[in-house]
Amino acid sequence: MQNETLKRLIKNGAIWAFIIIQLVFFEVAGRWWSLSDSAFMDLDNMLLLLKQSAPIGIIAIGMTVVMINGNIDLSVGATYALAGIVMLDSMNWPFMEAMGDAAIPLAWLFALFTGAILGLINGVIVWKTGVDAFIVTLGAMLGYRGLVFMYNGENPTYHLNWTMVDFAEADILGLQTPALVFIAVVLIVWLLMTRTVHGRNAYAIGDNREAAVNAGIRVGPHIVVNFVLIGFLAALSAVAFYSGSGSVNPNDGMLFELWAITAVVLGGTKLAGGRGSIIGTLGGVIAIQLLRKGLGHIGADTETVNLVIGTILIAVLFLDRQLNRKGAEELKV
Amino acid sequence: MADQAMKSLGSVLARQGILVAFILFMVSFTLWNPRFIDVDNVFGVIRSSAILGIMALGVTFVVIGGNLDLSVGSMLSFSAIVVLDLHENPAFGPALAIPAMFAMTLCLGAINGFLIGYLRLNSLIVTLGMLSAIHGLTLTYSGGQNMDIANQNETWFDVFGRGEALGIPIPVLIFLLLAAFLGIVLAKTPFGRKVYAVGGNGTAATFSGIPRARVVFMTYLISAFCVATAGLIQASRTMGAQNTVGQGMELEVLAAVILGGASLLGGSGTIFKTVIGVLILGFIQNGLLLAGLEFYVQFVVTWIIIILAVWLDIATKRGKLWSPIA
Amino acid sequence: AQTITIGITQNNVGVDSYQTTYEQAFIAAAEANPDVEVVVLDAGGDVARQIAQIQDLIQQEVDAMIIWPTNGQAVIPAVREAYQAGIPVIITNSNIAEDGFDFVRSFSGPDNITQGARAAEIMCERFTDMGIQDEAQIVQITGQPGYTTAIERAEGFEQRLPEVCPNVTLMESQPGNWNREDAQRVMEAFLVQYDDIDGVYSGDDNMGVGALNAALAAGRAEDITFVGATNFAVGYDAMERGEYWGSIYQSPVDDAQAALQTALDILAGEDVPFLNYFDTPKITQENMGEFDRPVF
Amino acid sequence: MTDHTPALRLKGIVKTFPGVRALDGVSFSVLPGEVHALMGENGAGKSTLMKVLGGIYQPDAGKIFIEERETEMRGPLEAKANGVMFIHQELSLAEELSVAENIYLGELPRKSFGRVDWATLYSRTDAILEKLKVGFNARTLVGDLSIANQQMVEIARALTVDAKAVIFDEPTASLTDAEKVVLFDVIEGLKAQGVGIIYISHRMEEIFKMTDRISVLRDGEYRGTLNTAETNEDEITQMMIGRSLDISRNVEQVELGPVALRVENLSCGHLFEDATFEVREGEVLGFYGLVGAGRTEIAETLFGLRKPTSGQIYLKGEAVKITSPIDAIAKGISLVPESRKEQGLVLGMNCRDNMTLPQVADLTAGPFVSDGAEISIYDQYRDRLSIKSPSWKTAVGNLSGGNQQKIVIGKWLSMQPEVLIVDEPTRGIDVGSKSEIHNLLRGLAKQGYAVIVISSEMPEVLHVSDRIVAMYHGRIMREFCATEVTEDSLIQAISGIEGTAA
Ligand SMILES: Nc1ncnc2c1ncn2[C@@H]1O[C@H](COP(=O)(O)OP(=O)(O)OP(=O)(O)O)[C@@H](O)[C@H]1O
Ligand SMILES: Nc1ncnc2c1ncn2[C@@H]1O[C@H](COP(=O)(O)OP(=O)(O)OP(=O)(O)O)[C@@H](O)[C@H]1O
Ligand SMILES: O[C@@H]1[C@@H](O)[C@H](O)OC[C@H]1O
Ligand SMILES: [Mg+2]
Ligand SMILES: [Mg+2]
Repeated sequence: MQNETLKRLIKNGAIWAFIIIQLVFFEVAGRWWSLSDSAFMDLDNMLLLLKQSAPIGIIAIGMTVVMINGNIDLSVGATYALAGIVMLDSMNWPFMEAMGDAAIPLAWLFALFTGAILGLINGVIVWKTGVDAFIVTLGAMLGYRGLVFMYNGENPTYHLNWTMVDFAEADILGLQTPALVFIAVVLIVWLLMTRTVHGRNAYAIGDNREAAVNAGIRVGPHIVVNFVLIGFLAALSAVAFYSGSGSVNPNDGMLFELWAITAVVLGGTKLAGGRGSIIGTLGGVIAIQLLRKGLGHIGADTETVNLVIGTILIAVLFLDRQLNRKGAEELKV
Repeated sequence: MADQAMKSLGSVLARQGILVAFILFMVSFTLWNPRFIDVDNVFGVIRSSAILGIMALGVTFVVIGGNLDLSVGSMLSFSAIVVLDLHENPAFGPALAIPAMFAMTLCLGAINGFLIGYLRLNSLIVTLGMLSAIHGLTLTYSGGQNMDIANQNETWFDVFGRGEALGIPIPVLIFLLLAAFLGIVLAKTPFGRKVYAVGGNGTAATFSGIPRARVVFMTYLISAFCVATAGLIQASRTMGAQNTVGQGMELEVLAAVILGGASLLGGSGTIFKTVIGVLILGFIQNGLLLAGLEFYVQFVVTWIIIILAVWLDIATKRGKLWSPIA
Repeated sequence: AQTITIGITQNNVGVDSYQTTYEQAFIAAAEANPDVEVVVLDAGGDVARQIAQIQDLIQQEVDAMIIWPTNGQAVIPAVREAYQAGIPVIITNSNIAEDGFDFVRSFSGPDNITQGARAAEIMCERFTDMGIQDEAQIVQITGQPGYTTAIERAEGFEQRLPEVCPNVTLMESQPGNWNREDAQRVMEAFLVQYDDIDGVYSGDDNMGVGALNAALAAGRAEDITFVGATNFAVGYDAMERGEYWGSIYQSPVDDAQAALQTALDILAGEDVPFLNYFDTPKITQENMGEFDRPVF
Repeated sequence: MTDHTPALRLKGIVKTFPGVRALDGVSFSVLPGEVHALMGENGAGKSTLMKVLGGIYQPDAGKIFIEERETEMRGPLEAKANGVMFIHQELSLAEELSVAENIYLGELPRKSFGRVDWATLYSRTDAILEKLKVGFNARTLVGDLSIANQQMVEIARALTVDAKAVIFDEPTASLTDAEKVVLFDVIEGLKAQGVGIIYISHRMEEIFKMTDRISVLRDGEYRGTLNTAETNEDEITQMMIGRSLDISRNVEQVELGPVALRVENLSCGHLFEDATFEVREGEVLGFYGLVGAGRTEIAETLFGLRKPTSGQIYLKGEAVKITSPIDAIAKGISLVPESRKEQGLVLGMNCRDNMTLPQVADLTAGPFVSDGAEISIYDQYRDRLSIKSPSWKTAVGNLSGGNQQKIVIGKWLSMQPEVLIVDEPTRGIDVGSKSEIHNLLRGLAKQGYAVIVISSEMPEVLHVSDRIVAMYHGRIMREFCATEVTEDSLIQAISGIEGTAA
């Protein structure tokens, strides 16, 4: 048992090793290159890191579930934007305005509901038509983005409410609301995936769909639930973020899907499904955010940032492979 | 006899749901706006789809081989920027700029192929990493500046994007010829067979003495070659380029390939179907634009058409409308 | 003197040469001043990333902060944080929404509404010269949807046009995303759709040249008046060839230098106007001799 | 068998696939406490029938009765709820999950909030595993188990519910004798509880040992039911394939040629060590051992799939290094791999293309693959191996298990190798084809090929080999001459009881 745990740790260790290397590197390099006197590995800075990781992080957690399940969701960026729009726009509705600040939680609910519905639509299409989730959500990525634009033309949707901003910037022990939401999501979904029947079935379906069908798991509804979950989480991410920013650009969230998937895969989740871990994804998300932050800290310019991020993604993958090698006796296939 | 023909036509169509979807779609748009089927417009659409289409041809090989290539968009920017820059460089000129650009783009393809084929790294992440890295490379190369051809009237470089032969736009010609050539390679040669085998079951392919790594490597070279060709047309069509010309095209290209019916799991798909996928996307975009719809309405309609088309395709294959998943 | 550190988070470097040239000019201007150190960050067009960068700059305790907003509203709360941390904030190139004015010391950049209005005037004058001011039909290609500059230019243009040329019809607008290829594709469809197009207004010259390319290919460029904004070198060259009519002259170098200077003035305690516009004159085939070829 | 209400009765079941009438009005019944064999050639429709019964396929026509109550099986869960348990022919497991989760897949015990009740799950599972006397526990990941142990996990599912009927679809295909003994105990146990059992197998000795009655399918049609005690192999074979078989050992002595392959002190880490053996032209060398003994690894090394850590390989007396399958094929070695699904076939590809895959580069006319050349190879081996497939265009994945195996064999035979290695060549193959394949292997030897047969079936090794190498724990324990070996000495050698290496 002990041994197994250790083995798993090493297997998923690449991402954490990489995080530590980054921390050390940016701390040391920062002293040479950075213009600011503040240390990189400062506690406040690390807490900030968690907050900054939240928008993609919360979505990546949902993506982990969907990917373990053997599917994928490319529409999360658009869902995120649409949920944000519903949240902010709803606060301009007359009856909501009349409610004053009491409208805030209601606006959040509207947003979350929107996300869940969009997820539901994807899920039901995947289930009922049997069209691959990749295509369904690739289509939805466009379609939902179209809905985003339909809402307000090419203009941003705007509602600045300082109570809401203050709530978003409130903190417990230095952790601001988005960071707290992120941590809570990680915890809950981790419990879901490791402790519940639904979570275990998600692995089974992703690993061997036929076996799951044969065992009598109702695969269709199960998949739908996970799409609703990721839609909900994309909306939750929007709630956490837009409460603190107050305006949605119709292009917001573009490329979020790719970054979320990157974080998930870096965290050790198999693209084909059946394997993956929430904690690994947490590592993947932190690693990416850390990289951006660190490169900014040492003053790298745009082209370097792009070059380095690209190279590092590949390097982590390589490292991961080396750690998981079986040695010389391995079958050469 | 005619009966026989109808019957076999019927059975062909039953297997080609995507083709049926395409035809249905073309007919309904023409009814809406007859200009849609205007010869000029049709060539116009194919011409502007040619860039995406040529990229999709290469990606078809990659996808059938069981991998993804998300780097094609940023590789396109790279090749367009490079060929324009070299064109302006007196030491090169157009005649040398083109082969030099092809060589450089193929190097990028070789990096993809090496990492994914030989080192067996996950193609999604590798090519996503390459997407970012190549963008950085392009920016470094160009210093972030747009590249433009200064003396546009003194070069024959515009022939690739704007020229015509036999009344057919050159990009269309290149697209169709390349599609025919690669279609034959894929369907008729031993190499093509190997791509299917490697994508269908890599282990079994290895056990059958197929050099899996080399085959995968080759698919990325083909993809890069197609991107270079597309980049050439792109650069020539606009006679200049921004560093972001190809940005975002990766997913569009993939959509065309998948829409055509290639499976992301590898092992299935054909060039012909990819061409259909490309044309569907191109004509949707054009048709909706002609219909005068706001671009965002186009998005929504594209979503619906993509799903209906693929659904029709698989429903005809399985002989049932609804999926059998419980 | 003590060195001062100024942080900037730029909109999206590398998206076109305007932004790149801006960045280079900004760095060059800072290097020319021995007392100034700069931290240059690029938001890559992503609002969330820009907000994170603003927070990072606060964390790094820069002396002043310059922001080229990806969204002029969404950054307001982050700007407030900077304000609360006692860091003076300067907005550059495209302004933030009024709600944020309290937290900002100054805006430095072009007046995009005026730019749009001027483009309308250029277009109208040209039509009047040609004698088609009462029947001309035009189309518009706008910048990146949602981006303040794009919206403001379209707004200025659409407001001003009916004032000066009430009978010109704007038939349709489609976005070209600041992208030449996209604009070219949009224009190709316009050309099929409309048999009579007299003018095209594009949110910048990059897109304008894309539209021109499409018209050239269709053999209809001669009949069309092309007006753009942000006179890029391609636009200038096309004007020189007589294919492109006019644009708005806007230098990223001026833009960058003005932003840095504004920041320095504020830190030096000088009085700085809140709206610090630099001039962006009209440029057409007629007066282009007065302007240098743009470097970007 | 006092109770004469059948546990299960099928009536007029019809099921068609595109181009195939897989079941054509099949009816038969199973009594409680009876082990009922279902037999038929590869592709006769056995698995399909069972999938109908298990709720996985919906029949086009026909009825199912459980204890004489008409029951519709709309899904696997419904089948389970009606007391029908199904142990699949092809492993149907999630490798990333634990043994316990796999055994209770679809019905994990729950606590509040949908949580898994791990304590119950593990204790129930361990209780079942105890009965099966396996060497792993409830928490082991299925992916870490050998194929044989994975099969045991499948079998364990039969014990999770109070079933009225249990279906075993070729459960022994990848089990060794020791595990078979356990399986048979399990079946006896179920039988004693009055469960009706359907048992599918191509192995006659098991059929006669285990079953009470035998029903035979042929080309999707029901051919009749026999009492096991009152019939014999020949009669069943007649019913299955319409003719009798000559299954006497083909001991005809051939003139052995020179040594084709010689292996000296070959090792690959601890997978196998110090292997020394040779095989001559015209000879069949059998490799016998328990699963995990390292036979497959030797074969893989000879085929260039593993890098030996020491030792030497000689082909026709010449020292060679084999670096890849391509290299091996070029040197005249062919390997029919152990796992047809993972290693042998591209399931989505058609039959012909699968068969010609290793030589596709040579079957060309100009730069193109020659359709004619491919089809002629396919036709030739389809006939030779009596492969049943609607057409060469059929995807291999739609063939029955046995016919898939034949495609793999055809693929490597058509390479006309000098050294042919076959690893578990007749796994899941019907008696008729099995004897054809045995004859084929003998025939190849006669033509001067050197053949190595790896098998976990003692009758098979005894039947086809000239010499037999016994392996235990990665080492070659002894070498026997096939005509002189006794079953006892073989069993001792592969169990490590006899410690002397040959
Ligand atoms: N999903 C499917 N699609 C098309 N044809 C199928 C499918 N499944 C089975 N068949 C066909 O149905 C027939 C019966 O196959 P089945 O698997 O039931 O045979 P079997 O008796 O179990 O054979 P074996 O002994 O080889 O396992 C075969 O001809 C097979 O090719
Ligand atoms: N006792 C063991 N110790 C270590 N590894 C084992 C042991 N038994 C099996 N394995 C590993 O598990 C895998 C299981 O493979 P499998 O059950 O097919 O056995 P095998 O080696 O192919 O058997 P054989 O050579 O007898 O066919 C083997 O590749 C081997 O590496
Ligand atoms: O081209 C654009 C320019 O006109 C505007 O001022 O800033 C953003 C640029 O992309
Ligand atoms: Mg079967
Ligand atoms: Mg074996």
